[in-house]
Amino acid sequence: MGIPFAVVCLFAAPVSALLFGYFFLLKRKPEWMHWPMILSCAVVGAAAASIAAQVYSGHIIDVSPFKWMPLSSWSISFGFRLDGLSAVMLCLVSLVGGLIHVYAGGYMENDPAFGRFFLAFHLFYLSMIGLVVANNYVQMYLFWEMVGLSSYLLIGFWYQKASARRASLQAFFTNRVGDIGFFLALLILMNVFPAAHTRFVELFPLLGKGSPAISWVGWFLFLAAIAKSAQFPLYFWLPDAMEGPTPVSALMHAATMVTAGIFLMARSWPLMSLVPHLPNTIAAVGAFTAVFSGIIAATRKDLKRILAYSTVSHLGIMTFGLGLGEVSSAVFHLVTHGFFKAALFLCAGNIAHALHKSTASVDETGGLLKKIPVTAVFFTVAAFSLSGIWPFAGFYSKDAILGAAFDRGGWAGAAGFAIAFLSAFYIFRMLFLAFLGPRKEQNPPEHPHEAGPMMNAPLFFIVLGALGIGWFGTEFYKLVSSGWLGASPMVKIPGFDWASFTRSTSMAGLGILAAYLWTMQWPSFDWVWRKNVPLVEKGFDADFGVKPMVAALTLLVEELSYLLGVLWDKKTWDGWIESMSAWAEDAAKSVSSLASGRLNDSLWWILLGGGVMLLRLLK
Amino acid sequence: MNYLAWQISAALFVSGLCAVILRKQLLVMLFGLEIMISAALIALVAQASSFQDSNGLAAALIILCVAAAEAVVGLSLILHLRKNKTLPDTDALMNLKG
Amino acid sequence: MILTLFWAFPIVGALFTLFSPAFNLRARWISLICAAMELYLVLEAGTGFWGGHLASLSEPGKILTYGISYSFSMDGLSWLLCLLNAFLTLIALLSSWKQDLSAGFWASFLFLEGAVMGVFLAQDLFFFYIFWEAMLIPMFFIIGLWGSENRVHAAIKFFLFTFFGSLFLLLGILALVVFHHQTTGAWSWDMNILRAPESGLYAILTFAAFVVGFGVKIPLVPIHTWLPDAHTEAPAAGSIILAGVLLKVGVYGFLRVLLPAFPNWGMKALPWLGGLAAINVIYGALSAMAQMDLKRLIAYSSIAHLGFCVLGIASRTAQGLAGGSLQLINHGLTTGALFLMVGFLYERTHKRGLADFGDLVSQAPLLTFFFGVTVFASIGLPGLNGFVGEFMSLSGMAKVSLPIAVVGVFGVTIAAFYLLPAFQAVFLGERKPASVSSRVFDLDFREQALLWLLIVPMIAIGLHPGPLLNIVGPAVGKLIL
Amino acid sequence: MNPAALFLRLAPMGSGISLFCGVLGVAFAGIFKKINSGLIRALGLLSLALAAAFVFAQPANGSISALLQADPMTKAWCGVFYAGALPFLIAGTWEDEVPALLLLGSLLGMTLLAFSANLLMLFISLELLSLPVYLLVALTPAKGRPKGLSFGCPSWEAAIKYFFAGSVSAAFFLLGLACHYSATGGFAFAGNGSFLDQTAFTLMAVAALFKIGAAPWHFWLPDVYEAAEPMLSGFLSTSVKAAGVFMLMRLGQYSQASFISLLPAIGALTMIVAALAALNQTRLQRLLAYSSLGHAGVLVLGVGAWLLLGASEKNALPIFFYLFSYVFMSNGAFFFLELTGVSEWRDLRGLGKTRPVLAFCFAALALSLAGIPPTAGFLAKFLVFWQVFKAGLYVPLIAASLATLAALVYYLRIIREMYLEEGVATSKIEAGTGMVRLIVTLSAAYSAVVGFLPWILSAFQRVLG
Repeated sequence: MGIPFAVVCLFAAPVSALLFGYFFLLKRKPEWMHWPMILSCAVVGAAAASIAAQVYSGHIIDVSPFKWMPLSSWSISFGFRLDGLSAVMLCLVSLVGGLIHVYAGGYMENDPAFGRFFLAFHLFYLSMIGLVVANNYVQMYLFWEMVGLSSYLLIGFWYQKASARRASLQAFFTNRVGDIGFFLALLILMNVFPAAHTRFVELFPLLGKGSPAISWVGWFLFLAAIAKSAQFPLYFWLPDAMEGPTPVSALMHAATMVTAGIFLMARSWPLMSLVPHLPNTIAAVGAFTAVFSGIIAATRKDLKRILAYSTVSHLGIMTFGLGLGEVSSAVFHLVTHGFFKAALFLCAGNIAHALHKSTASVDETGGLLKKIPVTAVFFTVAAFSLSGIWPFAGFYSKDAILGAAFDRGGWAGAAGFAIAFLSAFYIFRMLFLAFLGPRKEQNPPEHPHEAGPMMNAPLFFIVLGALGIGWFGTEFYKLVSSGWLGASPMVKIPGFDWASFTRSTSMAGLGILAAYLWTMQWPSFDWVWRKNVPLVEKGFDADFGVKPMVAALTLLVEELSYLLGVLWDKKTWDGWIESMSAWAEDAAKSVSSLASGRLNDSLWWILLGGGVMLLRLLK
Repeated sequence: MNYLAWQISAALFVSGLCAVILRKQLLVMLFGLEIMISAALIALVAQASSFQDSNGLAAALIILCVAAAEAVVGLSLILHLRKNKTLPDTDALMNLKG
Repeated sequence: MILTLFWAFPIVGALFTLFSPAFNLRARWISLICAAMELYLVLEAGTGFWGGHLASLSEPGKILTYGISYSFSMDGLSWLLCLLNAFLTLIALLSSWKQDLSAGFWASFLFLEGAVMGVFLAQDLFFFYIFWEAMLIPMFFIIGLWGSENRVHAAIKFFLFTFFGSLFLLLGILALVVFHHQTTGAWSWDMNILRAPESGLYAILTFAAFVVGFGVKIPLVPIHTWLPDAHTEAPAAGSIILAGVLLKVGVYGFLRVLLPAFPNWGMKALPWLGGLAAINVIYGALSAMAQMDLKRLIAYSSIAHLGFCVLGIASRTAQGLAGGSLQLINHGLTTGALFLMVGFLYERTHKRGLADFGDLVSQAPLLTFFFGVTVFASIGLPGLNGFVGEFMSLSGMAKVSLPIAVVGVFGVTIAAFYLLPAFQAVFLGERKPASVSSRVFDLDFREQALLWLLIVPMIAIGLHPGPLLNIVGPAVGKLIL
Repeated sequence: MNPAALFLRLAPMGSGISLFCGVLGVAFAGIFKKINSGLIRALGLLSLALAAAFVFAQPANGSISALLQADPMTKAWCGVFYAGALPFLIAGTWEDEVPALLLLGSLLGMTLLAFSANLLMLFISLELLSLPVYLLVALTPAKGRPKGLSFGCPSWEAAIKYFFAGSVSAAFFLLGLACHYSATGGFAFAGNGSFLDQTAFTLMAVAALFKIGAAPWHFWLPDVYEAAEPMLSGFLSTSVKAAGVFMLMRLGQYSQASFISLLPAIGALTMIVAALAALNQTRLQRLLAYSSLGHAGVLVLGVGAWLLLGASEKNALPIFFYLFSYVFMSNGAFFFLELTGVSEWRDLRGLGKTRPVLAFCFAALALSLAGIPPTAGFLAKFLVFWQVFKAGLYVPLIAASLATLAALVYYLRIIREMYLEEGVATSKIEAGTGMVRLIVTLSAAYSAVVGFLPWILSAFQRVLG
């Protein structure tokens, strides 16, 4: 079976760009490193567009041309599946990712490690593309891990900072915990079905006949998604991952990495929806994460940190949506979120760039509207999109999820209300604090300036997406449901609906109003209140106790390893083994002392030995 | 079986053994050794006579010669160690040990 | 005769190297030429294994006495391991190229190479055992003569510990041979036909003797404590061979002697073997986390990685056996590379502690790159070689016993927990006093070339293990239960 | 009777007669004051060669006379006796005729022992081989030993201890002989299984174990081996010990006594005692003495297994090969001491650097004594262990294995001193004579390679039929 040329391009372009970059540019011309990468992004983007067009017209590609691990009786294949879901993801990744590449070309211009940055950055991009086009679980795991690796390299990009090193380790380790889930799911799947059936297209139709072990697979895949998509309680790595350069955060939050978990769940939904209690649990975890991190986002000062918690919150929304069975809506939200969150991050990058910092806190900003107006406009558009205000893109996707939540009622509905309110509140709080209000003069005084076209041009296109992508819901639905593997068809994305519009818009408006009052009218109230009740402030800082628990857990593992590796293994067990030589020496001394040298003594021994021999006769 | 001869022989053997093990004077130990050999010979001879077997008697003679040779060797070794007209005991022979 | 040449050539080469100073020849060159020729020999002889044209290559056996026969044979697995041996010996020799060492050093490695070749090729348990033990002597001298401060203690510990295991191995071998004699009335030492009794105390004790005998070499917890000491004190080249080749013979013994002797012992006996392996994985990983010495850390990581091999093999499934065997090669490459690089660091600074280094990337970016790739291969990142072996081993074990596989998966995870922090501490962390870090300079051409030689196969196996699996798969196929 | 017929009649006893003539020749040379080490050596070698030739030509077909018989074991063991004595005979100084006389006399005793057809002959030959050895120990003290405290040098002390231990055992043997005689009415080997006969064999076996030096009858052994000249220790630990083993095998072959079942335990115990006691030694010669004791343990263990397996002469191969290889290993190691004159193991320090060839030889010998493949010591020990396993003696075998492990510690200590430790010992290493050096080298060469040549076993097997 031949591989379509477009699919070849998806891999060939990034791989050749990476090889060319590493072997030719890295030493000689690192400052040109972004060009092959951007070129590769263009190729991939074109390939993705053509694939999407093909899929849109109903031509699904599913080929397994290679064997990765072949044995005569057991083998893992390597192939590609391009159906609606992967086409959507592919478009998102290639488009947003490509634009962020361009942006990064400007943002990282003066970094001494420019070349290394783009190599890792493009590897990240490649991994994500590989992830979304995988046609079986094992191959997906390969790219899943490579995504983790590249995020490790990028979060720790400024490895000179201890915090960056720590954050990168934390991200990798937390993901690794999730990977246990993925790995176990793989093992169980291959245990239940023949290995070849890790291919989705063969696997999903078999599920009805599967054993109860399949529910374990569902739960383990969910664990993997929790870690990758930063759901409670494994979310804490994502805010810390802000240590990387801003384009990295943008890419990670918008297009790659965290979306991988949502993608995994969407991909496995035919499996996960069969597992008893799992969808409800997913919804609950998602809702809790959304609300929980929304609250924390509303209390943070660092711009990127606010956005990070906001991402966690929105991932929670997507998970919530998935749990409610709204797969298409959740994926749609993934796409719109990709655009507006990328826009927000790049705006935050612009702010940091303007202030010549790697990241900025709300204490250092304020009144930036006049200094960098273009960024301010972009930010505002993205913020409206995030809040879910009609007719911005965020409205369409979020509303579909919230609508389903309201329909479900009960705790889901309540969570929906809270989410709508909180998102609007924290993002507008950030917007007001950053762009409006008084400009606090810094020491030494800096001269904020607008970023160059290399940064603003891609930003513009992303903002355009954040504004208008929501208008193509119907087309999106047609695309994403093409080649859907689930037994039941996808739920259609609802169109414009006055009832839910009223509910969500009113909550969002309420949030915006609250944010305005909180920051502009009574700015002191926020800080005064938190200063007077230190416990609350501490609670916010500690993510309500999650951070100390993580620290305690880390310490526990370290202590355990010390106990085993040093106290037990080296000191006790090996010490005991080594003490055998001392025993032997003691024994040698006593044996040796038997040979007293006196003739009579040795003759006594003769008698003893002879006696024993003779006694033996009696038996 | 000549029980009397065997009893005498056993008593002699044990007393010889006691002499060898318990006494420290080398010469006395050598005597003990000879007593042990003699004890065995007595048993042999007694048995041979009760079997009416000349082979046994001849063997006893040969063994007697061998025992004599042994005594010669022992005596020569012991007498060589004599110093100031005192004969050595095992206390003096504790140089090699451990 | 070609197979005899495989083991005899390095030994003759070793003798030649040893006496070369007497003829005013450069010992290191002699040894290098011999090692290169040996590598060529092995490569040349085994080309048929690629693509599966050749199932095995054997010499007609010659019965000598008491059923002891001089017979050698090579199938795909043996060939790969021989290749690994020849390859790593070459790397090890080149790794110490710039050091001022006596002829004995170079000769020891060739001697060791020959002995290990013998282990991988012998079909007769008597010769297997002789080669098995003959490995000890050169390694003893390599550690004891050219190691670091505490070398003598480590060398003696190594020798006694492994000899302890060998005694049990001997008992196991005798048990098989005597049982064969009792049932058939004929003496045979051929590992292909010897079988243990189906059940009973005799069988259990035989099995246990082999597990102890091979387990010391692997090493299996709790008889592993020689390994960290030996690794820590051995010279870099010695560590490369010790980890890359010598640890493999234990697992090879499992594959060639133990499992064929117990053709039906699947679920009955092997779950506890699998359990032992799982303990190995977790124990090695957790202990490695607490180590502050790079070589010690890698040594414990070897314990964990070899645990995966045993895990796969114990499952006696197609994928487990193939994966476990492949993992032998993988571990040889990755751990060999790690020790090689730690050796480079030690050569430059005479330090090994994690706390002694920091921020080496600014001085040695290439070294950092290579170390990073190797660390990720060792962690089991898909796309690099470690993953393939671990995944196949674990999926084999999952088929037999899911709980043990689950423990193994945790081990995969923890691998990151000790290797990455170490990597960060040494290469990325805070800069340590200039006296140490400033002595680190980046790799020269020879060192780069050595590392590329190790890293390219790592990536190649990770992405396309097919050819190797085609070689090892049939070789271990008959052990599938 | 014409000379040809006389020769044919005497031929079966030719080996004994040759040695006897050798004794006479040396004695006459002494009487006529023609003492010359070359002459003595030539006479000795000639008689030994003749004896060996006669043994070689001897058909192994059973009874020769009332007192003598020849079977495959006889020939094999004569080979071991002569091979064990040969290095001493070649390399000894022989300034005086008496030691040579004693050596040849002892060899005569051994030959008769191997040929003896009944217990009386066994006893006589036992005494004949032992008495000269007691005197030899007294007359050839080790070089460099401190002269004795009050009564002569330690070699006399050792000789006295040896004499008493040996004579008490001879007395035991004699008592056993008497019991055997009264139980069966003769001196033939074959017993009748009565209680008295079993007692007889047990008493005689004690005497044999004595000769071998099995624990707990071993206390004389380290003292004697330490105090004697190293070359003599080599002879004692090979030929004389082989004689003890032969006795034990002969007794066991014919008895139905239950002491056989104790032999494996005794062997293992001996190995453990030897391994542990050797750990505590600093003097190399005493260390080697204990090492020799350990090998005695292996032999006793092997004899036990052999007896339990039916005591056929064919099966004696492991013990025979062990003894034969041990001739090289032990003589080589003791001759190394003779050659270099080292006394403490610390004197070996740095020998690997100062005298690489010598050090290599000693290392090979030590590894061979330890039983590490691919040395001859391994092959020998392996064969014995195999037989022990075949006999189902698992517990003694495991104990023996652990004792081997413990013994390895002190062998490794030797190698460690020679190669691994920094610095060089200050004491002077003597050059030694060419012959001694040759013997050390040949022994080391044999030890180093034979383990890898198991096909030579078939040659040994052919000797045993």
